[in-house]
Amino acid sequence: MSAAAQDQESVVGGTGSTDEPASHPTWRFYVMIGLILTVITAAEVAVFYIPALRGVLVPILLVLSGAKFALVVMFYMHLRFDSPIFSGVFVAPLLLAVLVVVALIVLFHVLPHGMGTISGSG
Amino acid sequence: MIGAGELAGGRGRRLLNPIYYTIVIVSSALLGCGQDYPQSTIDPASGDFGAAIHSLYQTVFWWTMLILAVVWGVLGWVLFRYRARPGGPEPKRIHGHLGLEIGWTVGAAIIVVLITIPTIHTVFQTQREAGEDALVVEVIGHQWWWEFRYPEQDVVTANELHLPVGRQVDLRLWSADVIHSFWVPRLGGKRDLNPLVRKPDGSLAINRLTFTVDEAGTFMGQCAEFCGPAHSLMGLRVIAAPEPEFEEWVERMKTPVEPDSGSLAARGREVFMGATCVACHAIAGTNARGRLGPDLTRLGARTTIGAGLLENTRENLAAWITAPAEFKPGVKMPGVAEEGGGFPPTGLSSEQVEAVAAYLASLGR
Amino acid sequence: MADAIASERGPQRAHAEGHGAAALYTDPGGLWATIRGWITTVDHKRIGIMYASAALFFLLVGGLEALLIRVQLAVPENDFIGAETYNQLFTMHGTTMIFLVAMPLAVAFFNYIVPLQIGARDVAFPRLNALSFWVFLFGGLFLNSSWLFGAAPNTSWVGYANLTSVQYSPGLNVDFWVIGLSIVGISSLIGAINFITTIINLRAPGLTLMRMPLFTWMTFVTSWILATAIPVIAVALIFLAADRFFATNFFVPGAGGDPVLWQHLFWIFGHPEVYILILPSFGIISEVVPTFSRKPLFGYPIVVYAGILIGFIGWGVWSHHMFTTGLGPIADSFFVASTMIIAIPTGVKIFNWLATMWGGALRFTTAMLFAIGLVAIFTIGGLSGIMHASAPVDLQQHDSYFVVAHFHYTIVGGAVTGLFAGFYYWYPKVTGRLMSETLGKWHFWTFIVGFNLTFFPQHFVGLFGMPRRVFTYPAELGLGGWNMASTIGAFIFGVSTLIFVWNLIRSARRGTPAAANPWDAPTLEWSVPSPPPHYNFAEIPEVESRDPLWKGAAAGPDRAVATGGDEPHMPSPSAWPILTALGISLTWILLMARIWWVPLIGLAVTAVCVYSWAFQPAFRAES
Amino acid sequence: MEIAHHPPTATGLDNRKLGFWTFIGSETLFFGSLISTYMVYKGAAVTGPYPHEVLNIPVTSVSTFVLLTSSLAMVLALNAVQRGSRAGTLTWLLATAIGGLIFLGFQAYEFTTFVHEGLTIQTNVFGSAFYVLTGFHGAHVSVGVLWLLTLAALTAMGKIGREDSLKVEIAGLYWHFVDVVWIVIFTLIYLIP
Repeated sequence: MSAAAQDQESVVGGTGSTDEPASHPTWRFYVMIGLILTVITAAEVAVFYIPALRGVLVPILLVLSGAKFALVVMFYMHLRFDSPIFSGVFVAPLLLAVLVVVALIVLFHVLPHGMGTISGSG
Repeated sequence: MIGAGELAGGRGRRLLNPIYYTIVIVSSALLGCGQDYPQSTIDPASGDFGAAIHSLYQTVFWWTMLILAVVWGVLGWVLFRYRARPGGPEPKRIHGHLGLEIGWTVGAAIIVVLITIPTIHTVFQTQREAGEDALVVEVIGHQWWWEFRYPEQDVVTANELHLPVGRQVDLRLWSADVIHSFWVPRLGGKRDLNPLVRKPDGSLAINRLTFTVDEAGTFMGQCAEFCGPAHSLMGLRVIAAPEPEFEEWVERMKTPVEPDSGSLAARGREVFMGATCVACHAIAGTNARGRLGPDLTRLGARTTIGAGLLENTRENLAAWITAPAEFKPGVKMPGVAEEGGGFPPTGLSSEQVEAVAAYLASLGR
Repeated sequence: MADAIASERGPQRAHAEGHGAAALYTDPGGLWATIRGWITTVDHKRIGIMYASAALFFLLVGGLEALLIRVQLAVPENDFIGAETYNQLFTMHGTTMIFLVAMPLAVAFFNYIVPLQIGARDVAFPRLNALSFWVFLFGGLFLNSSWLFGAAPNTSWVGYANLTSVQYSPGLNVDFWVIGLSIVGISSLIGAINFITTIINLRAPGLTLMRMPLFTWMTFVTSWILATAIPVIAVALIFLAADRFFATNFFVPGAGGDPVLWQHLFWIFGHPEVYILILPSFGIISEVVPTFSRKPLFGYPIVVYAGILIGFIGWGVWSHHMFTTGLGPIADSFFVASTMIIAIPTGVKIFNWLATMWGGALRFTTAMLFAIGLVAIFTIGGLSGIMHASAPVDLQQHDSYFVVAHFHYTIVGGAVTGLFAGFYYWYPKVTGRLMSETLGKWHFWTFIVGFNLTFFPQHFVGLFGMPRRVFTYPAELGLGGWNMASTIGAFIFGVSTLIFVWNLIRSARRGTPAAANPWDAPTLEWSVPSPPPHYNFAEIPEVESRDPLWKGAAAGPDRAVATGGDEPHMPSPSAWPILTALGISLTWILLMARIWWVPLIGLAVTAVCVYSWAFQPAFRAES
Repeated sequence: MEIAHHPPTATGLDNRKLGFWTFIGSETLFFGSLISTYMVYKGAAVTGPYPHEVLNIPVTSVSTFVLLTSSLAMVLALNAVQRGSRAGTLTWLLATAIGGLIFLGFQAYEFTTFVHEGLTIQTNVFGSAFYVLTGFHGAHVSVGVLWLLTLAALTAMGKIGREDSLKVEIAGLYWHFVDVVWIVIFTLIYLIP
């Protein structure tokens, strides 16, 4: 265990200190996040079964799951309270990953390759 | 946009083409002789597609030469002027100069824009839709030969693509097996032949290539995407002829050839129709309707056999039928004594082979 | 000249001799102890040397393959080797040179130099570092073992689907390729994470990001590209392996699979890969040029930002390898534009190097000659790159010998030339002796002649219509003369490489002894003796500028060497990295059994090793 | 694994944690590529069964809920180890691992059902992309379960104390990452038609 890590320990693991309340969330806080996550999941499934929302299903689902993703990463993985360097080494590749997903969807579904078509039976 | 008028007289234009001129002079000096390059990309004498690319190439070429001259010029000067000399002064340790750096960044950006604009213009120009009256040809790649179908003319041929001069052609390209690439450098750039893949709407994606040939002649090309053992031996030829001649060719393709009865060719025909040949090959007007191998209609009129591999003579035909794998590694056609493409050896005697060769050669008349 | 520099620094010689290479690179107890010492080592310097040695071995293998290729192509319609052997040769040549030579050579420099440049005693994870090396070595050996079975990969280094499917490539060839590359990829990924952590975390006090040496910066950018691009090719290889071993349909057109997806995934990795190859060399010459110009790098921040920008934009250009695929004019135009943009930071770097030399006092050591060679030759490769960034022009040049000329000008003329510069530059640091400048000059000039004679004609060969990856070409194409010139050049190039290897071997024993800082270079690695003690720095230096040794502020040799029993406690050797590497390799290799549970044996071996590793303390009390 | 006698790191951050975050960053590209492939092949299957015929939303909602809850257990384990509560650490670590096992059980059930309905990894591109994507996710969960059980065993033996909380924290980072990947998979693969 390096000295640095031990220093960290005293910040993250310390009890009773009140000067930086955000850096050591209590278990109640975690449970609350858990409840929110559950509610969002329930909402996602509910939205899926509501015929009236068919048209806007995709954006709603993307927003909801994005929210869940952010909650877990920010609070359970502590990025919200931790060094911005951790956020950097995670978010930069994450953006590339999103770029790859979006680019490939565009390249195959919006601008599909092939400059012409023949009928499916051929 | 390059009009047809500007494209006439390819040979004359070649002399006005500075890049071609320079390289040929240099190469002649180095290699000791004048040299002709039938597959040259910088001598696209014969079509709008090739000419559009070439004109863009010249723009890019001269920009890059300018950059090269600047970089090498500065480098040469620096190496000469600032070499360490005994007793020379200690260099001033400057760390940079913002103005200069912005200067060459902006300079590079301007050149890049000047290249990008004509590039994108040409991208759209060379990928435009073919006109209504364009000649449609389906180009299908196989390991390792080319199938050409003319749906409107109801003609199928292989390895030699006949096109009319002056009429736009609309090639529809796909592959029956792995990816190939259609490339006839003097007519323009290449385009891949992809295996048929279903698009989300249920249709099958194919590629297209549109151009007009402006000069009669034979143009060499070959597959440009590595496609397995005999990739190097997947040649093709484009034979461009004036429209009437092209129409004549179409008519000939639709007229069956009957060998004289009692001739060697007639015996060959009998052997051919009774052997495994017909499982793969088709000859218009006969019972041979196989589709796995090249269509042999009017084979005798082709200049080469085996996808540009051998000159089309009776001897070569016989040698090819006897042992095709000797000429083309991995070939799917069985020989007399070797299996091929999952088919057993044909087991033909040498007399039978001679007869078949005579029959195929006779299909040219 | 170099000798004069070495003897100028007389006072430092004592330290150099006290820590001779022999003492550092052998272990007390004889040959077996030394061998054990090397295979269990976790010292970044030894690992760096092993990376370089393995990569140089593969360089000779890949070079031999190249010569056989050139003999076959020397004259038209040649029958020296058949199509099948030829296809195996060019596939293995490309795969070997990229994955087993250029990348690991750069990694060798990362290993040896980066910790020294940032004032660290080792990398962040010394045992993982050893694991990276062994996984790489086993992957490389496995790939090459295919020659013994006569089944070397034969579908080109890009392995385009669906030619690689079982239907069209039923033999073991593609199995070797997909498994070998997967193993090597794991190595790169582990290494990348290690270097990212090392560079962020182990910098000496005062060594802020904007004071980091350029080579360390480019290592950092390269590691990021590796960490993000390798997973993409890993997924593509997993699909291919699944198609071949478990009959899935990822690239089977008849079942709805699309071979074009392979091209996208491959090039999403493959284009950043180009920058993985070139950026380390950009870093090396950004060290060499200032040192031998006796001037700091001109516009340091711009060069750093340009490097980062190249790494980032490199992610948005991949489909310029696919202009003939038929993506349509909109996608083509997008990738034209993004590719053109990336030319700007690259050009900026070239001008910054020129400006660094401007007004300097240039010393033409062999290292400097290779750095200048990079500027001159890489420019040609960059400019031909602009030509086929222009999509319609690329329709003529794609998959022709013009492209072969282009990427050899960038990868050999750029990446390898930079690596050569690095060898001449840092060799004295590693061995305590200078490489022979006489042999070095022979190496350089034969390289310039051989390289250009080989590859310059290939521009013409391509423009005159010769496709790449062909084992033969008809005489009527008129290309025999150009190809013969190319072949002669290749042999000169071969001789040049042998001179280099001979220089490496000979100078280790007979080179002029080198002082700590034989070139009067400005960065931290030159503050410690040559070769450095196994703990690098007795006392971690404090850094106050970009050129600490020129400012005279950094640690001198007296602080660099510990006296008596004061040596820093370093991590202990471990056999688990090499054993874990065996387990990982075995897992992949056993896929070839084509029985679903057999690879689990390898997985079990790996699991046992990982557990043993995890419970073995990194530091043990010294016995 | 960091060098014990190395001076404090340049950033003050622990090497292991930084290295692990970098690894997670790299993993986003791995799963990103797998997910892209699934999306690219959406609608490309030539023969059935098709996704809407086999995917079972209610069952998967439950398994998603279980996995999310296990993430909660994971942070509570970290909370416990940081407070120095051995019993709490052990309890929550085991709870997390059990959550993971239940999730894997659901996945095993799902895979078997699909195979019975005629969808194997070889049936069509949907099958190939689906099984490889969810299979790799499942493999990650399995590794996580082994890791958690190992930590639980060490805790039971008294070998994980407050000073070792980083070990639990890193295992937690891994676990939560596997969880967020599932959040994306659940939405993109199961819910979006």
